[in-house]
Amino acid sequence: MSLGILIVSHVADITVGVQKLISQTAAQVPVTVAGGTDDGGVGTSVDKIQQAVAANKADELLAFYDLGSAKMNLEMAQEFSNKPIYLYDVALIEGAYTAAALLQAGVERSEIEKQLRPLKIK
Amino acid sequence: MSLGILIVSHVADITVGVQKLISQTAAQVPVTVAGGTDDGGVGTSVDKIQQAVAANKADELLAFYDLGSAKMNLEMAQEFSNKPIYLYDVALIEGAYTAAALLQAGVERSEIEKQLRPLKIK
Amino acid sequence: MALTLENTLNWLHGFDQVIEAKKAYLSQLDTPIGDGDHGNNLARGAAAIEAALEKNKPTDLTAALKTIAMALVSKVGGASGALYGTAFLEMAKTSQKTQALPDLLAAGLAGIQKRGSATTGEKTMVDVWAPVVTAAQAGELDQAVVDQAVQATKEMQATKGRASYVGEKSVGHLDPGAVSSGYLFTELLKTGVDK
Amino acid sequence: MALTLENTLNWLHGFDQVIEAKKAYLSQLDTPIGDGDHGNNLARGAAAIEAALEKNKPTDLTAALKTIAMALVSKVGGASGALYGTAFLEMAKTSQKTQALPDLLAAGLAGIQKRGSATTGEKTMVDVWAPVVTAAQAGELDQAVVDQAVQATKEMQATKGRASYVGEKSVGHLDPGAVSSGYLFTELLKTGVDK
Ligand SMILES: Nc1ncnc2c1ncn2[C@@H]1O[C@H](COP(=O)(O)OP(=O)(O)O)[C@@H](O)[C@H]1O
Ligand SMILES: Nc1ncnc2c1ncn2[C@@H]1O[C@H](COP(=O)(O)OP(=O)(O)O)[C@@H](O)[C@H]1O
Ligand SMILES: [Mg+2]
Ligand SMILES: [Mg+2]
Ligand SMILES: [Mg+2]
Ligand SMILES: [Mg+2]
Repeated sequence: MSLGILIVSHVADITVGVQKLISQTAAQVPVTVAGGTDDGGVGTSVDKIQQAVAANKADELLAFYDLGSAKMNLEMAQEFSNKPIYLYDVALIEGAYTAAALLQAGVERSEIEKQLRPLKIK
Repeated sequence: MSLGILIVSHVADITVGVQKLISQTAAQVPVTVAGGTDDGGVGTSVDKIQQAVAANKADELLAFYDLGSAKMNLEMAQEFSNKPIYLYDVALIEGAYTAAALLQAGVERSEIEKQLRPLKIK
Repeated sequence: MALTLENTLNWLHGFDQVIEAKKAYLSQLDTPIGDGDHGNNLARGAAAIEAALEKNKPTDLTAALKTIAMALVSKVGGASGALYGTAFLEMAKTSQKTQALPDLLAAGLAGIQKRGSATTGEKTMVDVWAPVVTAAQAGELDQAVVDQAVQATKEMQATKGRASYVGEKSVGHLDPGAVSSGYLFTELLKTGVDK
Repeated sequence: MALTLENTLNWLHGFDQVIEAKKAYLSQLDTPIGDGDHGNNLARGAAAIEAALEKNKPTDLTAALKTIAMALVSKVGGASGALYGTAFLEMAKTSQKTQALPDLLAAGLAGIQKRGSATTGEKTMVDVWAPVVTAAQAGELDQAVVDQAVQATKEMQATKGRASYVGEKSVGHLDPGAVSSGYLFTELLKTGVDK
């Protein structure tokens, strides 16, 4: 069961940046992102999230988001998706970085979730 | 005593994105950013932080960062600076967004700090 | 009190027009307590609904509700897209069993609450949907119910959505999603479905 | 056991050369437990030190240490830049009162700990600096002290810096900042300052 990371933010630059931050530490972890609305504005897009889910090579995804409305759109994508998506109410950058570093080091999901618990802020 | 926001991240795209996210909600709040190293790589630069401090129109700054090494460089800039800089060990995106929304609504620093407390994860 | 393909199309055409007309006002309401985009978000959704209904020409109520839902989900981009979208998706599902308005609206409200986990008093669209459903179930839905529900959000303090970030400062402002939900139910009443 | 302008310049020229030579190895050490940039970071710093010493030509120890510190602070860009930079800044300050090596190294260590708040056993450069300072104060600093301190980081679990993110998985790897600090003290010993 391979694990990947999904980043959802209201702003495309944030997702691009988080992906850069992660890839330095976790070059082998599949990371896909959905940032901004379909027309490049600030917001989130279920379509973009679905594309990011499909584009991720992993079998299961650990998902991180910025604000509550991103979570709602993530949950819609989660319902439409066959791929298991685990959603974490943690700090976006710090949570995604933590998960990526642990995935790269070969740590299992249950252990990653333990490490994410102190980052829960939502 | 006018208050502004300073964003420091290892990646320039993250700072640009956070600024976009904030500016939508808090158009009047002075926000300046320092992202990446001087040559555009992943890292933080004391020089860039000092420039962002100087460029901020506010008298005092609330500062947010991503990872520990950004904090160290922020603290160096803080020591070199005359402008008071308050540093928060909170989730970067969520903390900066919260502070910006409250500043825009005219809320005072002491109250903002109270609202930031649950976002402390570092 | 039943939704039909015909009154639902009328209803949404009316809503889409009002949203287009009130776009700037809704975004303005969203400025002091949000990010100033609610009108623009919904206007994208309204245009998408019109385009989708024109393109797909649904031939039954369920198909119409589903088309509306998907247009909202794909094009709005804010919290309101997921919330209104889920409301119409749940109404579409329920419409396979019943066309009764109170049941359909109750399904919509349940969808909004599933998606956003807000209850009444949190200064959201739930504060309009909940009293509307209650009134519809009692056979007492009218414009006054809608207007009062919308106005009541003004004095509430937000504890959900973006307005919750400004805490006490949210008091004294109408909730934008409550106002747009008010338009939705005003247009519903104009179709005469309650008669 | 005193630093002088002359031995300090020799010391840093030696360090800068080793860093350039070991750049790839240091970044490789930083890969399993960090972000793989420690060698590149320090190589930028080493080049900046060489350029600054060439340009400013410091005429006393304090000026030399300060020039070195500022080059590290401005150009390294990672945790190690702030840490080594603060170490040399504190050494520069203390050099106004004394040139005694144990006191200067102790000031550097204090700077690192002020900046990074790590203590010994956290798998960082502190695990090299701390035993080196202790040995220098006892007049027992030699290559074996340095080498042992560096090697000891291998079995430690990181609780500070990026390596702390991988927790237990950090065990079994040398700490890159400990290794580069090992080079720093090896080059210091080569100047004969301990004789
Ligand atoms: N958790 C929630 N439950 C119910 N309604 C919500 C929730 N969060 C936000 N809303 C509604 O959504 C409206 C804002 O919509 P919009 O501005 O389009 O989205 P966004 O906040 O993402 O910019 C609010 O006025 C409120 O009525
Ligand atoms: N809080 C700290 N205290 C002391 N040393 C630290 C601390 N954080 C990191 N380090 C040291 O810095 C080294 C990493 O430096 P470098 O890779 O250049 O920075 P970064 O981690 O920002 O990429 C680590 O190997 C460790 O020795
Ligand atoms: Mg909005
Ligand atoms: Mg929005
Ligand atoms: Mg590194
Ligand atoms: Mg780095």
